[in-house]
Amino acid sequence: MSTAQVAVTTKKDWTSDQEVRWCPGCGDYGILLAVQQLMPELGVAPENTVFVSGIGCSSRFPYYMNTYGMHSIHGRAPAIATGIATARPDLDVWVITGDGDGLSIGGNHLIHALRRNVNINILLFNNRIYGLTKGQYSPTSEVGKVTKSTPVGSVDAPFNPLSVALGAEASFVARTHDLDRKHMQETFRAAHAHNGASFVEIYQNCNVFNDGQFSDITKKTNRENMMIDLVHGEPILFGPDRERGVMQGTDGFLHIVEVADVGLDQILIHDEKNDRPSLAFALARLNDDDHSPTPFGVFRNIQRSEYAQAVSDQVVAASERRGPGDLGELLASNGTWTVG
Amino acid sequence: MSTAQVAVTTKKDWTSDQEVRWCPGCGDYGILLAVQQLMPELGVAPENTVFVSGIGCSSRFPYYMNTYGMHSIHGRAPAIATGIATARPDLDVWVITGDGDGLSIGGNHLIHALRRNVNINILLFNNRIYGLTKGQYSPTSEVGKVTKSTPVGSVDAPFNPLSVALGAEASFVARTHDLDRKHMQETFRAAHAHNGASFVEIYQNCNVFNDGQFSDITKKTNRENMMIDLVHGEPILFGPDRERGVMQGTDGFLHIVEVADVGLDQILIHDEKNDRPSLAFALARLNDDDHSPTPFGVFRNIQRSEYAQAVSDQVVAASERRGPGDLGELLASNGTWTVG
Amino acid sequence: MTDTIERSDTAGNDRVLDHLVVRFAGDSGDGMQLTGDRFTSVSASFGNDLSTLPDFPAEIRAPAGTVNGVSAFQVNIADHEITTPGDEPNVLVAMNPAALKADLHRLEVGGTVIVNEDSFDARDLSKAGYVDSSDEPVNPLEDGTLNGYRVLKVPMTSLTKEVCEPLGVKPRDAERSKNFFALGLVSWMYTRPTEPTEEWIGQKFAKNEQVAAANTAAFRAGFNFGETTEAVGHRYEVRPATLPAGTYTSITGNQALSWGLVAAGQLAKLPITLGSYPITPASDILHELSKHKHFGIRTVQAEDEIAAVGVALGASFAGHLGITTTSGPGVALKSETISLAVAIELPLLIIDIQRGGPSTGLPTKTEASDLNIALYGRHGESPLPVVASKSPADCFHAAIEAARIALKYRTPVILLSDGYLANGSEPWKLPDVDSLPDISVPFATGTNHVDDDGNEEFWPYLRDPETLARPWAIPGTPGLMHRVGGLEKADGTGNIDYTPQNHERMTELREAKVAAVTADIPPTEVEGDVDADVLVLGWGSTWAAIDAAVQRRRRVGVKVAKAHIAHLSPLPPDLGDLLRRYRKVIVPELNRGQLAHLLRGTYLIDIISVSKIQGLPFKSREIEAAIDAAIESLGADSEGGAS
Amino acid sequence: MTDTIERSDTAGNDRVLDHLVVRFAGDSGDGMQLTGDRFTSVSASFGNDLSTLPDFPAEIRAPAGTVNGVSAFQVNIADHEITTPGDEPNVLVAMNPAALKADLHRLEVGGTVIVNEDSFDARDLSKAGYVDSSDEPVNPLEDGTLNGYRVLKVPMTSLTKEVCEPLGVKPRDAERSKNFFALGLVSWMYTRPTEPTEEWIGQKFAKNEQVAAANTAAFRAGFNFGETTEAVGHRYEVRPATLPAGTYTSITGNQALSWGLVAAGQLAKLPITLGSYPITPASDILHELSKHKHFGIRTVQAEDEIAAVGVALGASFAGHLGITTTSGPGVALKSETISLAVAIELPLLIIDIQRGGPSTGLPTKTEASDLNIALYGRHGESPLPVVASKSPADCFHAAIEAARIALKYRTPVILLSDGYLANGSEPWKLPDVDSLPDISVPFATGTNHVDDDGNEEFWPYLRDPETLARPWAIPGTPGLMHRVGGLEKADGTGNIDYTPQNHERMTELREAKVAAVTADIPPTEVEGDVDADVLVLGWGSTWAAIDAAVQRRRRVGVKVAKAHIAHLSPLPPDLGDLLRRYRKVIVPELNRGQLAHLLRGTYLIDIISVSKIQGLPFKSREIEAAIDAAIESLGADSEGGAS
Ligand SMILES: Cc1ncc(C[n+]2csc(CCOP(=O)(O)OP(=O)(O)O)c2C)c(N)n1
Ligand SMILES: Cc1ncc(C[n+]2csc(CCOP(=O)(O)OP(=O)(O)O)c2C)c(N)n1
Ligand code: SF4
Ligand code: SF4
Ligand SMILES: [Mg+2]
Ligand SMILES: [Mg+2]
Repeated sequence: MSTAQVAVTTKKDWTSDQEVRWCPGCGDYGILLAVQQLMPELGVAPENTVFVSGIGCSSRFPYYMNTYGMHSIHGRAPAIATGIATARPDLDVWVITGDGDGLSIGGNHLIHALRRNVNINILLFNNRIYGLTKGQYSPTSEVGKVTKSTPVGSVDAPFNPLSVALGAEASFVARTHDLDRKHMQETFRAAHAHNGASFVEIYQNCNVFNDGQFSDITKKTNRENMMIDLVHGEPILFGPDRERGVMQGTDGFLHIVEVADVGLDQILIHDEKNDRPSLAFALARLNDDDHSPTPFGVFRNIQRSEYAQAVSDQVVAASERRGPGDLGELLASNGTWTVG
Repeated sequence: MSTAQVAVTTKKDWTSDQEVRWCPGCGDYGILLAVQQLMPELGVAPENTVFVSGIGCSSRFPYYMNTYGMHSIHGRAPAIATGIATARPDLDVWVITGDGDGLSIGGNHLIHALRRNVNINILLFNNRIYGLTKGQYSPTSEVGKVTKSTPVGSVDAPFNPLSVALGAEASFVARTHDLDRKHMQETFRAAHAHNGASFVEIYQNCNVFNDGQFSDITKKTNRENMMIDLVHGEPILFGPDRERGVMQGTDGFLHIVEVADVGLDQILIHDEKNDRPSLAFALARLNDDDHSPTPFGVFRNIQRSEYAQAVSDQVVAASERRGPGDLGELLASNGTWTVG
Repeated sequence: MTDTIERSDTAGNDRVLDHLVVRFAGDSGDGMQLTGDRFTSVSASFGNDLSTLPDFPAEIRAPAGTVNGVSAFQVNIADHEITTPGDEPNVLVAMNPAALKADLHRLEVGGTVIVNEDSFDARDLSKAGYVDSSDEPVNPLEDGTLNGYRVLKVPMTSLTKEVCEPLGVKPRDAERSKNFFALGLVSWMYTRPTEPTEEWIGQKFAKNEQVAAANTAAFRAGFNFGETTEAVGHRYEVRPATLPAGTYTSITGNQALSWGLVAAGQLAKLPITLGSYPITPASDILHELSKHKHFGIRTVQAEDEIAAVGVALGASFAGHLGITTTSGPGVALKSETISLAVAIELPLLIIDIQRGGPSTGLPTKTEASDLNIALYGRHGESPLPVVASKSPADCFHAAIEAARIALKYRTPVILLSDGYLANGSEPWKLPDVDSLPDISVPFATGTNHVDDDGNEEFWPYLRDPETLARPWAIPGTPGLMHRVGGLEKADGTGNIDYTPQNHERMTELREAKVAAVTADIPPTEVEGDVDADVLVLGWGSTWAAIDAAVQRRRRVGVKVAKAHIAHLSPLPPDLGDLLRRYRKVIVPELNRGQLAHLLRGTYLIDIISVSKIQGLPFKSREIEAAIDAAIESLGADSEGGAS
Repeated sequence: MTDTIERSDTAGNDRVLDHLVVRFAGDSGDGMQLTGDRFTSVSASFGNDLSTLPDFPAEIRAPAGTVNGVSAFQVNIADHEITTPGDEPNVLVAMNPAALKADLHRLEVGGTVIVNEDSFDARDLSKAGYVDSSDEPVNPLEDGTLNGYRVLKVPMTSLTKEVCEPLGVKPRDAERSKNFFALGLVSWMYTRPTEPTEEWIGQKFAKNEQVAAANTAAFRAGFNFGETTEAVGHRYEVRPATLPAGTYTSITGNQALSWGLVAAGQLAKLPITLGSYPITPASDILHELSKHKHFGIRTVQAEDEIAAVGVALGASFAGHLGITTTSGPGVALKSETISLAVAIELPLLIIDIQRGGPSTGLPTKTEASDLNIALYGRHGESPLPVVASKSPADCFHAAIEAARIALKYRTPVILLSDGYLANGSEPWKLPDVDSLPDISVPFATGTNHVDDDGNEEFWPYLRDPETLARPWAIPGTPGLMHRVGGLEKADGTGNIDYTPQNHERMTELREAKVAAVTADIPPTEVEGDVDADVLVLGWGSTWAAIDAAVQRRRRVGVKVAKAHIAHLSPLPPDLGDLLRRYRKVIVPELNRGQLAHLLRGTYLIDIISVSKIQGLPFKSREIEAAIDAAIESLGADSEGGAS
């Protein structure tokens, strides 16, 4: 099962024979296409790849990938994936989840998988709604959202998925959206390259129950003014002429400024590699709402001890120290006596 | 049940007749005393107060308070407390939890209670160990911890409880420790005064399974150099002569500096009221480990819509708009026809 | 129409049917649920008795035009009281080839097929899988597939477009009104009044006049098509049923259950807090209750099922009627918290709208396989009452009964409904609101014990001698502060107590408290022949099929009796004696014999389990067959000389 | 000593006992578990058969000196094979008044009480609750409380301090060695060899010479106190038992279970991944397995029980032997995931070390009340095999058997043990490692189906015709990529399939697969009188008490037989016939009759349930009484003429 010599594959090799069953126009199609196109480029083999999901529209994803897969139960994919990755560090393990699956019922498994830094790639399809159960609000829905379960509007503040991830010690955190295949692929590629748990939030349109939730930001005509592209080592600039940027204030907060006003050297250089998550966190909080400029790309990407490897290392070390397990020896280890 | 006219109470009124059963020397005693002493000062009545806990040594706490109480099941106290507070916004609801109860099995309920901003006061006794089950590592134990379940050391990075809370939209976040009754009481008082979910991490010593975990910081002789007291509106200074402080660097990160080197005006002024959680987050990440200066006090304390009140408001608004519910009217609301 | 009785109308023109089963089938996007709903409403207000069965596709939308994407709505309307949506439709309306493919096999022999001819083009035929071995489309309207049926081919799409054109509706939009064309045609064929539907269209689409106009036009076009086209032939009529006098409404099980909960709050004089996490087919109860805040109802959409039941339990502790609604997977998750509720002895309602299992199973299909988890699905000895509803309208009363037990005995109660009841509808004779029972219980207000030194104390576990309920002392009550928890408690004081005898006593008390509920269970009603040898015993939604089956068998002279139980735990006190009166007892269940096993273990009676586990309700025919088999075996037994 | 047979020694000096039950009781801090353990080990290596019962206080430490803080260890040593730790101790060692208060009532009439006299001061007496009505301390050593017992008052604390003084040990530290004094004294009284203990002290405290010296000195002092003090009187001896020849070790249930899991991995030639969340009394298995990484064992302490079973299931999917260990509350939480495992048909071991319920219940006390949740605690029809262990050592074999079934049939299996087995110990004749069964199963390596066009395919749900197991194709295997999930799957291909007939078929197949396990269940062994009218049928840890009870009754001429089942689902195929051979069948259970109900429902036999739910194992005496009652009722039955 070495991945050293992987046969060249095409999108077709990664596409299962199952009919894709999302609503026409659903953002999930674009994400699926991005992934199926990307996989051949990653130099991995379908048989060494596992897609695990929970329940939700998004969670149907594994059926459409010609890999090993599990469409598990609601919210539990990160735990199951932890089992797969810990047992088999040789596998390439992906988790597909939704805002309800991953952040509502599955919130605890998600944060613990991130804390442990298990080598899995988590793609969270955030459509800010429960699609599969036909339109209830989710933990990422904005306050006041009118849905089937909140006929006069929701009253609880949403999670910012990136904040949750960063608060939970995530070592790789990124955001992309379903309308930009190239950006998705770059982001997924980086997530895959990262050794440890990678968390990618994907803004995904549910055209049936929450149409246009992100269009103020992701619609082609809005992107230049509303999307802030994060590039490691580069100043954080945006706008049609890159005339605006992000600056660190001495008050402890980030500010969006006109470059002309402050000078380019005052613009913050994006550093995804810093050990401390606080700047990534500040960037994740930069947009107050869906109508203000929003950073995309990789927020944080640091190396720290990966769980499955560390667990394996302990197993290997024990075997080296004590030799392979000997059952007879084990049974005698409490001390024995002989009769007859 | 109006709390307008509350009879004066003493510590005795808040102390139940149950024998306290922690190990001699356990830090829990000090916390219990602090709470029992503080309650009379809060102007609330024992009968309007509810303590809810999960399972753990710490979770025995409600038995010792002469209030309404529930020693529920492992990890679920925030959910149960949400039910109590939502049903009865007139009550004063406290949640007692441990690092295992609140951050391991109960992590999801904790973050959602914080996100919803339910009016409950959560006290998390962090002893970085599972006490009740006799010494397994917890999600706040440091990497490499040797415990019953990790004989060659744990491999997964711990949560920083304040990071988790801030990542989950907590509106009130604070830290205190079991050796300073006055500091605990000040902190609890502020938590109680806060309208919404308050989260307080208490460094608590488990002298049986994890003795001295915090003594590098909280031992009397270490405090001056190792504890950074956060005071709203004041520069963040510490040290025997308040000669050191915290400064915001233009690189986006906080730095500990000698005041003499940078000047007092460069020292960050603590602002617990800022809408954005990013600075509180940065402060929560200031200490890299247990051997570096650690901020205590209130990190964040902002007002935002409280869940139980908002739910009640919708109920009141509906009653005002539609009058009190009329069952006959409801049953006829699909349209009816008459036979015979 | 094998089973339908066709009588000659007095006027000699239209034919009169005693009942009619129509199945509307089309693509998910074709609006079949709406069409079926409308047909039902009109028939209801016309005075027919009726029963419906919506049949959704799987949760996620399948590609348009495929068999997986077919959505259907079946309705049985009758001039007499009926209980089932009918075993086999008499009429199938198929809006596209996929619908025909999916549902033709259900139609009775010789039944009527009404197809939207426009949709039978090569593309749609292929999508539906009507292809030959070389993948070429084959048209079932032409290849003899429909031999033996009465077939009506109507170009519904084009006729609808045509009639909409003058209204300035774009053809693509006009197409969407074709379901109203179908409804109009069927309304003509079966003599349904048209005004209620036209009125309804006016109201429903008030915000969009053009759509209203298009739908009305399509509806009228369909109706007129029947009126004017030779092809359609006779009209049939289904006369109003002679239902008991009263005011009726048409209601689904989930709506009735929701209203029952609202009523329970009112009758208990308690505010309600619902903690719920969405799950098919229970979500609608959350949706419905969140609309009725003016009844003092708080709904919390929790982060998961465990939190949902935690919220409900917390609310109960605080003095509300705490409720949680879910389906099987949610019940599994709630187990640990329900066990806490058993230990702390507080009222709590857990509502399980059952669906096909195991695991995610068949989320949109019905099943009644959660009886075991309801009875036994908790660690330790953790008994609680279980109640089940038997028909859509009965969900209203079952909800009140479950709440009554929970409140009176301070116990969690599980109420079982299922996907079939949840989405099915029937006419419901509205109860007189004032006649509904008072189910309120007092909160504790003072101490209840005097200690050895003469001090007044409050003992939270001092029980009512009759119900064995402990006092419900809610926060805010001075002097009654107390702590509850999941550890074993001393009888009386409620303090932690692990002593052997106390644990045994508390275990027995918890058991006895659930058993005490029998005191309120009315005698089990038996219908049918007094001298029957065979009894059909049912629970839950099998009621309708059993009722129809027993009626039908009796109509042809077979001696058989039936009984239906609403209380599964504790069982009715008279049940053992009742069962022993029959030589054979049949228990039909939408599971693998869960109640049958319980009855066998409880009464040592050789119950005959009749199991169906296909995601569908029983057909009364299937139960009739079981009755016949039992009677036959009786003969065999007698021949053999044994009894 | 009512039950103990006292024989004269050949030397005429020491007396010989056939067995002896000693209970060491003291404060949690007094080291009673260690003392009991040592006494056990020495007796084991001396060749006695034995059985132990540690009896911890509740999870949290109670104040020192109080009854709640008492920790005890009971051990039964014998010169013949025994199975229980003894109903009533012959000797009680009480290190403080609280221990006397807590345990005196257990002692047999006329038994021996050895007390640490020094501790009977006013303070300790008050703490233990030995006070009069005006709260003044009253000394039970003086007020006649101990009349009728043989009492040995020994100032253990002061004697220990004295002997430690010359070693330079501070008095406070010296006091800690007093348990070794007690051990020395008891060792003398019952003629235990001293060298093993002295050796063990040397090793155990190798790092702290002073402590080692103090403990040794205290131990010798106690021994010599017996030797030299008139007061102590006779020595007694319990001769080695004539156990079958072999190599023995002393083992607790949790350790045996852990080793059984290690062995299962080896025998299956699979690495193990354990996903677990700590919970009493199961945590020790997590602790033990995490020590044996060199066997290729990965242990993941998960964030909760749901994650723990998820980790195990993920590992199984990936080709490991996935295991999760827990107790009742954890089983409740895992229900939904176990149901997924039933649906995706992968091997998975769920180990439930039962404790008192409901809810948090009695975490440190034993009970066997999770049988129902194991059998029925999942939504939908979700059958799986359930296995139970019967003695501490048997946990080893039960673990292997559970793993064997899980692997062979690709199914989750629940293994039930309990708190009594978990912490109890017995001598275990080590099995020959080479004789242990090969339980390995092959992974799928190639396609298994050819489609209509002749293409090779892999069908993940194509079953082995005999076991009905589906192929286990693990990631990394080229060409066998497939998806599994919780939705209903088509028989064969495993694609999502909601069609009615398929669901019914799959439900039946899952049921049949579990039933197929019967093929491997050996005939149920019956011991006792061939012509008995009464059978005692047991499962789980009741084995020891039943064994002792049946032996004792038979010794006095009562005709009775016994059988014990390890397989609860499916039940042994011969069980129905076997039960029908007896006029009365008694089923003793540490619950309210869960197996009894299952047997009644399955076989329609009027099982007599004998229930005990006190957090304690059965005393054989209690089962003897049930046997006698059953035999008596037989007489009554015959008199009445009925049978
Ligand atoms: C235990 C359990 N609870 C609830 C459900 C019902 N359910 C299925 S998916 C879902 C939410 C889906 O939302 P999300 O994860 O955002 O996915 P989306 O459909 O929006 O892609 C819910 C509540 C379930 N299947 N299982
Ligand atoms: C469902 C469930 N799982 C596990 C346990 C066992 N358990 C009780 S407390 C506890 C952890 C306690 O740790 P923490 O919350 O840190 O409390 P502490 O004892 O340290 O105060 C565990 C694992 C339980 N009671 N219930
Ligand atoms: S409901 Fe929304 S998320 Fe689900 S498939 Fe349809 S468009 Fe996509
Ligand atoms: S185990 Fe630790 S946390 Fe628990 S009571 Fe003892 S000292 Fe306190
Ligand atoms: Mg979503
Ligand atoms: Mg802890």
